[in-house]
Amino acid sequence: MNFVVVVNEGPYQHQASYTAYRFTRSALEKGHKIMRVFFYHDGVNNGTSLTVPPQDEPQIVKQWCQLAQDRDLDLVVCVAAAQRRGIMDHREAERHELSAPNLAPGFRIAGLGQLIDASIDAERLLVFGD
Amino acid sequence: MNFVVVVNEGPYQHQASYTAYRFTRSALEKGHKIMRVFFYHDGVNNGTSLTVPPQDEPQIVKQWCQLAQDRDLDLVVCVAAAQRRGIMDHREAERHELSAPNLAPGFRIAGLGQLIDASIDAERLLVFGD
Amino acid sequence: MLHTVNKSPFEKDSLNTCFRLARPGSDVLLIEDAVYAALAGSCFEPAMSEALARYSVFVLKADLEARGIDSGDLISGVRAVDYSGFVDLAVKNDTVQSWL
Amino acid sequence: MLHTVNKSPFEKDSLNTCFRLARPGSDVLLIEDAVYAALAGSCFEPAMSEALARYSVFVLKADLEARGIDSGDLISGVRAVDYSGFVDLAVKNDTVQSWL
Amino acid sequence: MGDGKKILFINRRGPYGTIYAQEALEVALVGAVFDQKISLAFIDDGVFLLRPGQSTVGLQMKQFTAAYRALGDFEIHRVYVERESLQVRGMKEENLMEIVTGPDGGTRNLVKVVSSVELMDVIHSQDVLLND
Amino acid sequence: MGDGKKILFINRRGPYGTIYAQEALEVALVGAVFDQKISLAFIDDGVFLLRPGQSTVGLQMKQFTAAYRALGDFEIHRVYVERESLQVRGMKEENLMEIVTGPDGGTRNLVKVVSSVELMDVIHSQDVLLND
Repeated sequence: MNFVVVVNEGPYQHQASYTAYRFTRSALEKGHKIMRVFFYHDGVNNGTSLTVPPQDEPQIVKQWCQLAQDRDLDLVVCVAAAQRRGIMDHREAERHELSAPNLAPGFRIAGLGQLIDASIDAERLLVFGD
Repeated sequence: MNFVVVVNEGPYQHQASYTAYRFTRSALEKGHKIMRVFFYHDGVNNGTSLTVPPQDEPQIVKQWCQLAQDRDLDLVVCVAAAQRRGIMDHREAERHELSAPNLAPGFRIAGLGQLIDASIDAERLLVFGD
Repeated sequence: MLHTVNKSPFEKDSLNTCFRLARPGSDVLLIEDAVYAALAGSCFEPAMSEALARYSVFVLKADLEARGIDSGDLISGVRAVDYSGFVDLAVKNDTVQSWL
Repeated sequence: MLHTVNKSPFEKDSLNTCFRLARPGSDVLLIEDAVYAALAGSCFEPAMSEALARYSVFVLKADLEARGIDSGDLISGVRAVDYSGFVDLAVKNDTVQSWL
Repeated sequence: MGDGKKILFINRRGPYGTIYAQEALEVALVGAVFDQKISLAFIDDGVFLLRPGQSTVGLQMKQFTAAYRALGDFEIHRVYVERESLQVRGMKEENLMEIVTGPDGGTRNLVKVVSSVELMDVIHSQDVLLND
Repeated sequence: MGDGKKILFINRRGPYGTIYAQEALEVALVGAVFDQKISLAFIDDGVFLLRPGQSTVGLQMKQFTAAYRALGDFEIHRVYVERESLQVRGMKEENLMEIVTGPDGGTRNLVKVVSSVELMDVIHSQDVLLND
């Protein structure tokens, strides 16, 4: 079966990103397809490359990156939500003449159409938030 | 009178940072002193230099920066909370060998002692959060 | 003592907890989504009326206006203040408790 | 249809709304802080018992264990599932509604 | 109206206290151009979004709820408001913001107040449910 | 115990669903070395923080609540738990995690279950209230 997963909260403050990650990993392990993970609202903060959490805590950003790499997952950070909150890829950082991008590897920035597209094409959509 | 203001949520997702900003500005206009604004939990995300919000929306990060400059405000971002969430100054970015810092001008990163210190010295402490 | 509450009483329990733990005679200031608690005619009005017998209840004006609540919609006895009035309440009271 | 809820019923109204709007026969999965709703002996037990007559109610096992709730603490009729069971519930039902 | 999927955007929080409703509206407006059967539902504090007379001059925030009216210009199927949520909050049905559609005369208000039971049927007849 | 300010850390949310309690504990532990009169209060879902038997192996998150016991090694004044919050949640007083202090024999449990009215007095006798 083909899922799309939506994550509405950032790392650490809420459990949403952890639960979404565990669901996603479990679905993949069971042979399902995750066509996209869409990060919206504060969820875009999961895409930062600058986290350095304590070693005895979940490395949730790295876990998403690793899963993206291992499973060719499509991790999409919403551009409008990201601009409000300060998540930038190279192209955006250049366009706004900002110092340096902070988008973690494995994530890409794209528009809301990617969420609608996925919700049309996928068989199931799940939202994780606060 | 001497206040310390604590902000526990990031920009945009919650009203907390706006309300804290309006309270702070109003207190200063009335001749009171704000000895420190302490950004904790997701509040550390107020210290990002990478926000590009739509022009018809509050520019809350810039507003804090401007107020810091105009009034010599001490804006402190908690280091432990910031490391979890990906807010870095030059020193931290170098130490962790990360690409580039994203701390906005006018903010500084420091430890939780700065919150305790302020709550001991200030006459009033107000918390703004979710 | 000043108690601030920022959550809608229809969504979260914060205001009920405030009313359980704030000493009679306290000032209670409703900000952000908590201003909905001051709306006349809601199922929360009885709790608010009871609270008004024990506390001075204030609401932040900018939050009321943004949410389309004018003075005629308020439970009587609730007083609107601006940000300057918020600061005055924080100065007047020795401590401030934020029920989030 | 699968309804997921992630909020404590003592803090937020999400689970009450779920029980008001989920059609009888639905699957309801409690995750994160919503697992507290399955705790026997709380003031929420009557509402949960009533819900159990209309819905199949599941709780996420990892969330229970983290919060110190073992199977003996659960209202009877509530079933624990792991993340794999969560995926199965999402597969089994045509749509998923997350009450946040 | 396309034969696409039935997508329901559920709003359960009021305006300004959080950004959820504002960003959810942005999704709905994007969704409206995808030729799907889009509806919105306002439940719980979400009914406050359609309260008229909002002025954010004092708050210095964007009065985004005016943009709900723009939904009338798109191929939106319906805007449902739960009656029980209104009643609990002392809100009158006749005082809700109108969202008018139909450019060539014969305008029609998209907003429809429904009971919990009716809304239950709406929710259970969708292909996709989006909420925040 | 210093003659410093009376600071009360109020916890009103359970563990793991959000990080607030974990980061609030970090503040309390830092505050404890500042020679002030520090107390903690557990109210509403905050009482779940002191529920024993928590195991986060399955959740793969840090079981931070074990660190509440460390409060016994610091000069913490009191840990208050509201009885009404326990009752509503079906939690028994005798089942709460203990926070023991007093290194040289004669240990004492810092945790004290109090009524709402008693807690009201505690709250209103503080110099600083910290909460999240």
